[in-house]
Amino acid sequence: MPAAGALHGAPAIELRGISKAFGPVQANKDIDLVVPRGTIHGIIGENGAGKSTLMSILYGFYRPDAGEILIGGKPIAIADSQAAIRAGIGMVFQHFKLVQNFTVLENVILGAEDGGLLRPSLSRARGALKRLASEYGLQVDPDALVEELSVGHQQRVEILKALYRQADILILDEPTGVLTPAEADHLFRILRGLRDEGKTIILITHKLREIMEITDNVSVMRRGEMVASVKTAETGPAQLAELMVGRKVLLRVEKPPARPGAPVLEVRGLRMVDADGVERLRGIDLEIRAGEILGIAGVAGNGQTQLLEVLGGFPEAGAKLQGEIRLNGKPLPLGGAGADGRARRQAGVGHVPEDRQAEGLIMDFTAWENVAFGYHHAPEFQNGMLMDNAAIRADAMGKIQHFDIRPPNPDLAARNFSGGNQQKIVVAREVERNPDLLLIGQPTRGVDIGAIEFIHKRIVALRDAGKAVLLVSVELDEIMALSDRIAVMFDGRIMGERLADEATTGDLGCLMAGVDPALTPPEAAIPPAAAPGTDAGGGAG
Amino acid sequence: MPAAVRDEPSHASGGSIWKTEKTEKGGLMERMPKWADVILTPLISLALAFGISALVILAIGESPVEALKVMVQGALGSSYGWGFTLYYTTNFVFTGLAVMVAYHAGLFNIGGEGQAALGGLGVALVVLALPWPHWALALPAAAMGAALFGALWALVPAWLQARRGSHIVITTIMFNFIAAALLNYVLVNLLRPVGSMDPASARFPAAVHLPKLSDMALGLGIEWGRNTPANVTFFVAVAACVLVWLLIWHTRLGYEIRAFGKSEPAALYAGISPVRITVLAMLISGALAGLMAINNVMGEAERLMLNAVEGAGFIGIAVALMGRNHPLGVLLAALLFGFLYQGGGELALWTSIPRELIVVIQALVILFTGALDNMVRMPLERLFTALRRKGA
Amino acid sequence: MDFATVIQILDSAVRLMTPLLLACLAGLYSERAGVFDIGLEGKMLMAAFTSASVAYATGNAWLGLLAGIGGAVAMAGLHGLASISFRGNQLISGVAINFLASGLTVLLGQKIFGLGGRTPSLSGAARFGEITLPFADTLRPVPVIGPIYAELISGHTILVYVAFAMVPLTWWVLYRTRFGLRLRAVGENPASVDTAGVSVTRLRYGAVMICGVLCGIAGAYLATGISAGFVKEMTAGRGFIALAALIFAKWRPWSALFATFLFGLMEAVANRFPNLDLGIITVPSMFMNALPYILTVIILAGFVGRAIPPRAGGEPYVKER
Amino acid sequence: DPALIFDLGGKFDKSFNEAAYNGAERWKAETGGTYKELEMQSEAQREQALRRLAQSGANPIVMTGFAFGEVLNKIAPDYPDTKFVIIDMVVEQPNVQSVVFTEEQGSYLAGVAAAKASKSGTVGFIGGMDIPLIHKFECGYAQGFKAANPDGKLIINYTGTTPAAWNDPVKGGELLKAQVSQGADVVYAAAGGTGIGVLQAAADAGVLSIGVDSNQNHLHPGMVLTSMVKGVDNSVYEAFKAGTEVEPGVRVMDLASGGVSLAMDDNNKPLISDEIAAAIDTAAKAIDAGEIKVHDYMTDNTCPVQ
Ligand SMILES: Nc1ncnc2c1ncn2[C@@H]1O[C@H](COP(=O)(O)OP(=O)(O)OP(=O)(O)O)[C@@H](O)[C@H]1O
Ligand SMILES: Nc1ncnc2c1ncn2[C@@H]1O[C@H](COP(=O)(O)OP(=O)(O)OP(=O)(O)O)[C@@H](O)[C@H]1O
Ligand SMILES: [Mg+2]
Ligand SMILES: [Mg+2]
Repeated sequence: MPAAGALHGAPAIELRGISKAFGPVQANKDIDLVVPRGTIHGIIGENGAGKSTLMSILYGFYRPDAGEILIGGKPIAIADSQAAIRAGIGMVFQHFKLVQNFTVLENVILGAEDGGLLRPSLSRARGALKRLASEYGLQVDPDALVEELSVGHQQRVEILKALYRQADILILDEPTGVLTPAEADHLFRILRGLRDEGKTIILITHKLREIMEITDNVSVMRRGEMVASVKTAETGPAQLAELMVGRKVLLRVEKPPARPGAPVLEVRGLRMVDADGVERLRGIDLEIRAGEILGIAGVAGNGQTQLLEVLGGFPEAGAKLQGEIRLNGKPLPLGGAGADGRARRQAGVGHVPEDRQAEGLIMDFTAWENVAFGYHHAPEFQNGMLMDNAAIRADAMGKIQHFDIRPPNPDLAARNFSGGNQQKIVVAREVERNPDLLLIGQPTRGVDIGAIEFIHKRIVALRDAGKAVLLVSVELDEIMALSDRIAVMFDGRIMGERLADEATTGDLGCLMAGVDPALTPPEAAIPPAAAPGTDAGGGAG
Repeated sequence: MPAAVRDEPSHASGGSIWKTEKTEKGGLMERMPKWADVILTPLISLALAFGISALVILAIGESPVEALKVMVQGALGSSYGWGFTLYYTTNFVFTGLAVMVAYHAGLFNIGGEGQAALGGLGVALVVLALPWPHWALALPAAAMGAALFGALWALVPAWLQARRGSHIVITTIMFNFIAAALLNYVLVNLLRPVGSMDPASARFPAAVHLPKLSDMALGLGIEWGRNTPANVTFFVAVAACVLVWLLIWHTRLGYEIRAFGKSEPAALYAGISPVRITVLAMLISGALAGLMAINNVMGEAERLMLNAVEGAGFIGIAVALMGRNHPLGVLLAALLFGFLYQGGGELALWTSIPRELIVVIQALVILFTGALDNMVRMPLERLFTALRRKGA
Repeated sequence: MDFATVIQILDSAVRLMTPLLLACLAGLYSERAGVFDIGLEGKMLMAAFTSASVAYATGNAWLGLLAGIGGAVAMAGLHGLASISFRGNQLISGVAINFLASGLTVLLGQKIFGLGGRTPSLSGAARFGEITLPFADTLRPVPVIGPIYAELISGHTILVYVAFAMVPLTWWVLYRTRFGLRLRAVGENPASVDTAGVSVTRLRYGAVMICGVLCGIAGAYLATGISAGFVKEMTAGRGFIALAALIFAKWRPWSALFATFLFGLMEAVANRFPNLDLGIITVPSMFMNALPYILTVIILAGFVGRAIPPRAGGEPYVKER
Repeated sequence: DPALIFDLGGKFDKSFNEAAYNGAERWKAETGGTYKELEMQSEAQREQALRRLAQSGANPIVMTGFAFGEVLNKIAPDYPDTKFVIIDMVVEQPNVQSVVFTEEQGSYLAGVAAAKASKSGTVGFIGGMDIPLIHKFECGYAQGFKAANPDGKLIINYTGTTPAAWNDPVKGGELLKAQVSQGADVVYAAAGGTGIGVLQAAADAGVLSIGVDSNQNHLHPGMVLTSMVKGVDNSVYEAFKAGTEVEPGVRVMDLASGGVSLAMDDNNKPLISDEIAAAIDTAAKAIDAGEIKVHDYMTDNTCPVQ
């Protein structure tokens, strides 16, 4: 409902003294927040600071224990999400609330149907989506199944859901965590457009660059409290980081120049056809030397996941593989016995998977049990026929201290750690074993800057200890900051390689779009329009 | 898969329908003390179940006090009662452990009934095939036979699930029926002594009769539970609890079973083979169910009869779930069901209360302690949080 | 096997599949909404008892049906209370309901009728009679179509037609109505429904109640349609077979029709050919009795792929822990 | 006081447990005495129940069902002063009376009646759980039927292999319909609670049925041809009446002694034509006189006909 009846000049949102406890955990403490109409308001804070909780309260998902919410200057009771929707609030959750096996259209109308029958709702929504698509550049195929969409597109669906409900206030919880830079840029263009239309937007993010780039005001949360609210123009990344974490944070990765040694990983002509017959890897050639970080950039879904999985020893069931992988000069089997995760670990491959919750951790296991996950056959964890749980616990305690995992309680289930700390558990497990080769995917997705700083340091330290690192990330910033060499993947191929100090964003961006100005393979399907072909520098390998 | 709030978009769902991993409690700080959760909640739930049972007894015109007295007296009030209670407990421990092991692997084994029946066949074949000189030799052999047959009966569903994706719940249900048919055929046509009316095998030779707990007590000079069926298998059951506990929480296989049961994608990442775990977990599960046969077939009936399992396979489901899939819990839940079974039997035997009342009481106990536990827990949590607030 | 035999076997299959189909669709609603239900058996049993009792007392099958629905819905309410309101373990709750129905029916039956849990036999209007469809007798002599219409299609109790009508109806509700959309959504991702401002609890209760109603019809069919009165444990495992069919059908209505038909057909065939003579050996009746189950396993292994359940199934919806 | 123990089926099984109960009730009504009764819950309780009753001084103790055989054999010597009566099983102990029935003879007569009453020449048999005891019924029935109609066709079904087979009227009804569709017009049901469904479906389908164990003619007057009655009630009644004077040894309750018989009453009078009655009578006399030897399936697990 547009803010027709709103008092003129009153802030779009005003929160007064919001408190919320989950059992003994005080997630929000006496929080005040004012968001003027037609602005983009950023909220930052460490993992677990209470940002999502606060927004969920505003959206009626949780009920506050105390406090008052004013929309357009008028106090309203938001008992459930229906009330919030009626008050013109829309929210895109950090973890999307989509029905995976529904079509886009079905997801959009869910809860906002016109009547008992679906047909009229569907056709109205189809029209509305067309209109929204052209207005904001939010194109999605309305008949596609959500599970078949990329995360970026799934997010568009979430935004479309809010807009379809005519949200006047849009809350986005870590929207860019899963987006590529291009997708993020696109999102920001949309957000600016919405703001210019007079809509109010709240944006939660861990990325200070985004805060600086797009927000008008920014609020900082720490441990459930609102510690500051400032105009973005009057602050800077360093100050925000300090407000957030309570100490000074290094925002740049300090790394000495690389001193590459002998090749650790050599990949030749690696091909993979998945169970559906789709060729995911189309002949990958790679080499990583000791003491070197190779970054793989690329838009999500171009084979990076499959590359990591094949190297890590667990390609999807039914996949067909071809090619050659050598580790320290010795060939690794591609399939069959000896090609599973366990054998890879024994051969000296560490692996931080892209999806820590689904793959890297058993969420219901305790932290100490997770510290042995994948290494539960390691000799030092055995005690005769049995597992030496005491040894595993001791090992876990060491890692918890070393990595400053919080809370430092090894008996807590993994699911009760914040995302950043979950990630630290995985990184600690894989890095502390000093693998010859570390595969690491999306190391800092959704992780707060304090933890990012730490994880980056560990990766660089491993490199400096003479190990090889294969880094896959959709964060171009991260790739550029950490890598010694950068390879760009597109459509199952390595489009090109650059030395990190010579690479530019524009150059990499071209490669990510499937265009290599230097060597254009004749068989590569290149959209002609997307071939500007400017930069020709860099050592292509 | 976690409910609601914490589902990452890419989090693949576990795969099988009964993969209902229990979400562990235990946030950063507990909402209430552990003792309240583990002891107080079940006790209150139990009290509620018995309260409602009392109402049912009143409704059919009998005296609940009298009924309770008969049950407690008959099941726990004498060594005699205990001799029966422990016998039933032993059965339920095995089937409960069987369900539990599979459950940890994310597999819902409803086939305990059939596996235990086949275990009986294994026992009978082993015992009748050779002239065993002494029970101490026959017991391990029969146990192996029981475990082997039970395991084999679980192998087919396991293999079909692992390789063909056939749902374990359907296949184990089907295998219960098939086991009944097979056993019927074998007993009637192959193992039944000619001229015997009873579709049952020949009586086992006296040499393989397992010592009853009462005999063992007598050996120690104690008069305990004369003529009760509880036998040496009870100790095997307790040992099985310990072994299963070691298996699940202290071996690599157990670790892998639990990991696989919680998350298949993660198991793959760690190099744990789904096929291997599915098959192994079901083999162990079937073997445990099969082992029940040394209690009821070798220890009690001393011959193989039709329907010797008498529903213990299904009670095992309740026992495992109520025992929170922990061997100690299974043991306690089995004891509770042993008590209900024996106490209820006494009730039916010596009062005019129909035996179906016991089924109702069992149902209420399962319902209140197993499914409606939060009805008790939620207010308790609120109480403790309030108390803590006040204290703080 | 001649044509008439085929018709007779199919006719028997139709009668045998009806309770399975109703129970299967009942489970479909519940499980599609994310509430697993292994208590179909108990609900059917309770319904069979209450319907037979009331039909006997009133002499009216329709009142019996109503009572059957009431009995099953009461059990469903219990399941809802445990698994929705109190976020209990859905499997345990289902097991408990099976036990409860098994005990209560006999206890009450004994108390009321004193026949050891049986109800007196029903007759006349206390049972659902067979309905002869229009022109059945006129068409009977027509070759092929005649027997199919007059014997296979016509001549069942009303509840059989209700069961078959439930299939397209369920499909339509599930895929063409707002309620169906929300129902499917709540079984896949309840948070999506919750954040859309729709009550997860209400939806799930709705589904569980529909499940109760359908189980009620199934139970009433057993006691007042296909037979004439209640006998203890008369469901004889049909709830579990229905559950198997539901998984077999991958939680889809038309497939449920097919799956339950297959079960009905296999039972009908086994009934008709109790000792299959294969020339060299005669398959003993015990194995013919087990044939439906053996064939199920084979079909499942050979032709049906992995069944993926509703994603949120079995898990209570918890917002705050 | 005397005591009566029912088998797992329970005292209201519409079959022989119920017959035993009726016998005990008749004794109670006539003598005004009291008796103890027990229903089994599980296999393991048999011994418990017997011992407890014996210790409590009950005498005689009557139990129904072959399943008690093993246990009784074991415990009878422990209570030499107590008399035991077991029905449907032979236990050779000095203080045990074993009552067995020649079900094959009664079933033979049922087969004769069926053959005579059948117009189609096809009759059916529906058994409960597929166990030898029921084959004994089946075999006697088959012999009688074949004797009366050598070219006739007999269709045999068993309900199942689990205890559920005794309580599945739906399946019973379906089996009946399957048999009717194959031409059967008289069907003999030896299937406990399942039989209720058979008799019902037969009445619905307009064919004749034959009840078992107790007189079931009244269930569907005019539609139940007859019932093969086992005099379990009489045995219990007599044992109770004899009290501690129960004669040990084997009592064979056969046709001659009235232990098994076909029920004739007003309900089935219109169905039993003179011809049928005569045929039954002749057969019964021939059996009594030993001219016809009805083979007992249990002796060698085979049946001479079919
Ligand atoms: N559903 C829940 N149940 C119980 N406690 C919760 C729940 N969600 C959050 N919490 C608690 O509330 C606190 C704040 O969590 P919240 O999700 O709001 O953090 P956040 O600032 O969004 O973190 P992140 O940056 O990782 O997304 C957490 O530390 C946690 O203890
Ligand atoms: N059920 C829960 N019980 C206790 N704490 C919880 C629960 N759910 C979430 N939390 C807490 O909430 C905090 C943040 O959770 P949130 O759901 O926002 O995810 P996150 O893992 O931090 O995500 P991301 O890394 O993507 O930002 C964590 O500190 C965690 O401890
Ligand atoms: Mg958050
Ligand atoms: Mg988070």
